[in-house]
Amino acid sequence: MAPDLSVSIGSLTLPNPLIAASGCFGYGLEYDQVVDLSLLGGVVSKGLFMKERQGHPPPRIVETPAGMINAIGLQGIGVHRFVKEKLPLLRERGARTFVNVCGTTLDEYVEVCKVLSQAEGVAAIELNISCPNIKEGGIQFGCSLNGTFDVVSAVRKATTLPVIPKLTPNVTDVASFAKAAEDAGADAVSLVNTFLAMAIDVETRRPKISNVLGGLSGPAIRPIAVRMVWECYQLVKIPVIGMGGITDARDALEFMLAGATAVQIGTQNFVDPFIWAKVLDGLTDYLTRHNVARLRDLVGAFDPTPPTAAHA
Amino acid sequence: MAPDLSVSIGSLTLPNPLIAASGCFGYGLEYDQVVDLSLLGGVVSKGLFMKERQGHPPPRIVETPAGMINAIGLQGIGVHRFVKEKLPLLRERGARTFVNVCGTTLDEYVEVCKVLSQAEGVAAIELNISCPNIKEGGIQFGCSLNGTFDVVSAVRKATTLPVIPKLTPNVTDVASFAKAAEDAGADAVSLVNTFLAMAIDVETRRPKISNVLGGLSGPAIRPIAVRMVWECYQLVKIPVIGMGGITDARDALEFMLAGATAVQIGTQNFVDPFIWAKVLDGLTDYLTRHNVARLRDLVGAFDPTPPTAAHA
Amino acid sequence: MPPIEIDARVIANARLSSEYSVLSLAAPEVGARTEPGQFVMVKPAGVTDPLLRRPFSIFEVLRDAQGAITGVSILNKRAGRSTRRLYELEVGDVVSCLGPLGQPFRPVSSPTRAWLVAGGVGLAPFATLAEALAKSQTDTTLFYGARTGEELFYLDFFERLGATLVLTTENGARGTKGRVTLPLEAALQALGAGDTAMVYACGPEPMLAAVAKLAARYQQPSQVSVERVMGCGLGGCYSCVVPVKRRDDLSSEAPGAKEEHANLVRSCISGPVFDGAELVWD
Amino acid sequence: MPPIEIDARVIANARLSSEYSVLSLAAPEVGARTEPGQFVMVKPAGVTDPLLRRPFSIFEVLRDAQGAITGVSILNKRAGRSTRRLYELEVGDVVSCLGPLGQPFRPVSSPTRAWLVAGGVGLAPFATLAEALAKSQTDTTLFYGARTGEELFYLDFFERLGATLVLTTENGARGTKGRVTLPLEAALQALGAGDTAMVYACGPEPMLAAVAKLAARYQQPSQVSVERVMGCGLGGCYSCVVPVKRRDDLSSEAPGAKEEHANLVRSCISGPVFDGAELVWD
Ligand SMILES: Cc1cc2nc3c(=O)[nH]c(=O)nc-3n(C[C@H](O)[C@H](O)[C@H](O)COP(=O)(O)OP(=O)(O)OC[C@H]3O[C@@H](n4cnc5c(N)ncnc54)[C@H](O)[C@@H]3O)c2cc1C
Ligand SMILES: Cc1cc2nc3c(=O)[nH]c(=O)nc-3n(C[C@H](O)[C@H](O)[C@H](O)COP(=O)(O)OP(=O)(O)OC[C@H]3O[C@@H](n4cnc5c(N)ncnc54)[C@H](O)[C@@H]3O)c2cc1C
Ligand SMILES: Cc1cc2nc3c(=O)[nH]c(=O)nc-3n(C[C@H](O)[C@H](O)[C@H](O)COP(=O)(O)O)c2cc1C
Ligand SMILES: Cc1cc2nc3c(=O)[nH]c(=O)nc-3n(C[C@H](O)[C@H](O)[C@H](O)COP(=O)(O)O)c2cc1C
Ligand code: FES
Ligand code: FES
Repeated sequence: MAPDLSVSIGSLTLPNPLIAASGCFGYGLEYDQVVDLSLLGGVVSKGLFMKERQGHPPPRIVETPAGMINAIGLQGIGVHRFVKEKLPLLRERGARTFVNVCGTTLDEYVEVCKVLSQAEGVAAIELNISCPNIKEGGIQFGCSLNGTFDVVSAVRKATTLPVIPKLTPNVTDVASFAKAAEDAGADAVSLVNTFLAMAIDVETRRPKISNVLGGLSGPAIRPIAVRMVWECYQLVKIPVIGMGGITDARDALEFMLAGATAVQIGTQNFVDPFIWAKVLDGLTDYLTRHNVARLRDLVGAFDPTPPTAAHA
Repeated sequence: MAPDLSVSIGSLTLPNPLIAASGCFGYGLEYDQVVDLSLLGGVVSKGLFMKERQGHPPPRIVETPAGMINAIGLQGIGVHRFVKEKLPLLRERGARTFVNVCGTTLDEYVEVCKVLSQAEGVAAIELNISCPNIKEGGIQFGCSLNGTFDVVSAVRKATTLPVIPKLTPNVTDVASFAKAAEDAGADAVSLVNTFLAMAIDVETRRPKISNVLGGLSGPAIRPIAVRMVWECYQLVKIPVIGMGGITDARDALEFMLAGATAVQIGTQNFVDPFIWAKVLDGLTDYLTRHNVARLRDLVGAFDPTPPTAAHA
Repeated sequence: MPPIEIDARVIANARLSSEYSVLSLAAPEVGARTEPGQFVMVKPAGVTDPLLRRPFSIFEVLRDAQGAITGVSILNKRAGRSTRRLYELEVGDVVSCLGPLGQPFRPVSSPTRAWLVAGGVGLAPFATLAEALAKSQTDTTLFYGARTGEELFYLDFFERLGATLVLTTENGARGTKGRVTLPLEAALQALGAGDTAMVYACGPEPMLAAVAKLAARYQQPSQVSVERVMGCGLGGCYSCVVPVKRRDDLSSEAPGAKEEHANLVRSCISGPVFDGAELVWD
Repeated sequence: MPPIEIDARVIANARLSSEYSVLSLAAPEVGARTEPGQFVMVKPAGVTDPLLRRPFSIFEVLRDAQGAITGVSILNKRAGRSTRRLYELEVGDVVSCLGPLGQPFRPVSSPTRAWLVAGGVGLAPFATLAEALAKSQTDTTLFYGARTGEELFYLDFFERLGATLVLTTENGARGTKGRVTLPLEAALQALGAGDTAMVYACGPEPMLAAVAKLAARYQQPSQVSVERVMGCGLGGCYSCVVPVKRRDDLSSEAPGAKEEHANLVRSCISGPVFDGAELVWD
């Protein structure tokens, strides 16, 4: 019998734990031609404010060792156009749509969530309180325990949709933020968003991207992200959605063993848009080899017993 | 005329800004056969406590994308044996020796520094308040502004040697720690130490290193480290020593443009122990091409004007 | 048609100079779908550094002696790490190739003339376009500028297709000395009343801006192929945006948008070919 | 003598099986300095992933027809990413090679016999050792265990040197069925009173532990070559430590050290070859 890949996040059941990360999959429809969206566990939209946004001027990305820095600046079509133009098509394709919600003020977060609550076809809200690329709002909430608590509480009251705050890794103790989110009524947390980073062109002495600062993603950050997921998993009871540099089934499993109920794939989707089927196959293969019937049984199954010193 | 590579850190003048990072160069003497130690700007010793330490059981390192995680656990010979057995030999070889000082208590930091103050041939003290690999002391100071202020103040009173606290990147706002160090009388700050990280062997579900958690270093972290150096440079007046993933002259210059007066090379020394001459050549070549007479004039010379969008 | 992803073997890597090579890839499925002006996202297979693919115009659609499509080539110019690696590839190495991608050139036909303006490696998308134009027997001129005479490549190829060649070099070693916009402006001036030339351009952005403005000044249409840093090539990352006047990505009623800079659209899916009059040049 | 760092061309990469290959490197300077049991730190040149070098015993010192040293080879077994890459290298590829490193075996001479105990890829350091022993006409036996008969390599080589071969396989396809420690114990039992055999061992750590304990039980000396994860190979990183009884790295008067586990010394510079009686086996 094929192993069961399904996972549950609160009331939500996903056929598998693989979710396309926000900002790395457009609005999902861009990938219509290369992936069957219904086969993914879920799709997270680009970050959305109430209004449209132009984002930062290009260049917006630069490659770094085993990673990339981006400062897109949340260019987006705003929640109203999203609901009107994108959501119906996503629903048609059977996508489980997570909407990444941004705000410059607490009220804006609440307003965007209210609009989404009235729409049809939203699986969950991912609260982006962690984007390093905008000055106002966002990460201000994500870097303060009170801010996190307040915005999650406010949104919690405004919607019955599952609320999943997305945490920033740019803090001393990420687990305390997961706890604040849990205390405020979050259904799950997702992490990590990108690490604040920069790169300088030494020939011109200028920044490599226009915004100077941007967010680091990709395999480079994976070991830090795995550690953070494990810290959160140990402290909170709500599900943790893990991400940061996942490139294959082994990486996805590493996050799940560390405590992630589901995982998101961002940067690797740029490298290989056909990654989804490969990772799904890899998960099934692993479960079969290890004789595990249900993937969810591996969540947090990390065994901290030290390995033997000898590698042979 | 050959460009001038010398830099000054407080009262200390180094012939060039390249310093071997703590824990990545043994006690320096291990590299005697492959590098002329007097040609380096400086050499930082392994972290030293009062007493000898065994460190963590192996395996102690694991490679990750463009980086490595280590949890050596500060195995070391203790300050007394260092002063007796290593320092005289380092002096003989003309090395400018920075001693990386650890402590499990504030008193231990002070005691170790007192021992070093009486010794001959110590160029400066690098206060390790940032090692992620030990439970007691260390990072407890480095993750609290008061802790940082207190330990630096205490050491400041105990020695006339230059005191250089080494900051951890595992905090929300690293620049505030540089400021606390400056306020407490530090002569410079160095950063970054490693990022707390972990890796799981999905086949065994066990950690890849015995200590479970370790510190991530190498090119993977460079974009974050550069950002942190720039943040500190903007906030404090004392010199900043930058490190994190430097592999060549271009990387070293990136840190210097971001505000580093000197730079340390750690992980890359494992990859290529002959790196030092190559980076020195690269610096000279750059200065010649750019017609810059003194390397120190480039410190902080980063120009944040956005680049043009078109890359052609 | 959806793009194909294929691990393509290197059939040949002809070094034209110390900077340029023509890298031929065994990717018949990609070749079969290619329209002039489209691009591929490539990286050496199995390599994690560089991490991201890089965009390259499809230079030639390769065929065997029987005319069956065997693959595509790219005209690769060393600019940084990826392009250096591609330059160094040997026959038998494998390249991961995703494509064809993007909006192609819209070919014109007689009586409209086709003027292809290429700056340096900007020659790349014009080989397939010139072939298409030759097929429809459209009067075609290639204005081609390079730094030196040695960097003018594939002249025979375009001559065989019947294109008129107008060459410029910065050092004057071959053709007119100076920029390619010089002979272009002369030709625009000389264009008979009622005659139309579609000005196609690919090259450095300042050149594209100059060409688009010239075409506009002389009331001729233009299509330019822009080059932005691309993360994905599929519309997923929003890294490749260019400012356009028309709002085809954001609705024009968008509140507040007017105060902001021009409308930024993704050049990987709305381009890389744009109407020259549509782009905002700063 | 200080180690050499050299970008060495691949002269040959002979695949012995789907897991094992002998990778021959043009590194005469390294070969010239090699003593049996030393190792090199290698990685494919110009590659940043994998980042760190990996340690390999020097298998053969290569010579041309005139006997001049041309390089070294390593016996590479696929274990993970680096070893897979090394397995896939082709002639002409370049490998960055640092060495020779570490403490070599101390060869014995008659009347002491040399017993070489190899488990799997643990054969690697014994080719050069057997050559040295043959030169001094020391009575040499190779106890060599592998999983299957097909994984017993280079038997001719050792036979030509005059070594006696005692083979074991786990599946019994060739030689004795079972572990290599079985015939070793038999030989130790049969050893005449007053006769001495130096037991050299290289292989998986449980095998090393068993061999060292057996040698000790029969009052014979042993030298074992251990394999720890190594970051630098030069004593810089302290990743490669092994527990030893003797305190050659920490002074024995160290306060407090006694309460801790055994003394951890760096196997890259104090080893990889250790006196079997000196190591702490848990
Ligand atoms: C649609 C399109 C078609 C192109 N066609 C060709 C072609 O036919 N032949 C050719 O030689 N080049 C072409 N380019 C440019 C080519 O993509 C870049 O030269 C290449 O990406 C540089 O990669 P690198 O790693 O060598 O350089 P890097 O070291 O990454 O950077 C060197 C320069 O290249 C630019 N660059 C880096 N990454 C990208 C990227 N992902 N996309 C675009 N530019 C980038 C940088 O801004 C920088 O100025 C095209 C670009 C686009 C967008
Ligand atoms: C002194 C010494 C001599 C050796 N001689 C040989 C030899 O002749 N032939 C041979 O095939 N192998 C030899 N090895 C083992 C070889 O170094 C490892 O198989 C190799 O490092 C694995 O690298 P990888 O990237 O393929 O595997 P990884 O994917 O990195 O890991 C696979 C396994 O290899 C181990 N390993 C990883 N990195 C190292 C490292 N730096 N040092 C040691 N082990 C590591 C890991 O613990 C793991 O169990 C030797 C090791 C040492 C210490
Ligand atoms: C180009 C780009 C754009 C992103 N945009 C968003 C966004 O709009 N909202 C958000 O929450 N995260 C955004 N992220 C962060 C990713 O969703 C993800 O958290 C991060 O990239 C780590 O995962 P990865 O290493 O798999 O990419 C973006 C990342 C990238 C690379
Ligand atoms: C194996 C290893 C051991 C280290 N030991 C110490 C130490 O004892 N004290 C310390 O302050 N930093 C230690 N570090 C951190 C480095 O000095 C340096 O801050 C870090 O590795 C980032 O630089 P890099 O990327 O160039 O390696 C160690 C790093 C490594 C990789
Ligand atoms: S390259 Fe990613 S959106 Fe255009
Ligand atoms: S491998 Fe670095 S100390 Fe031994």
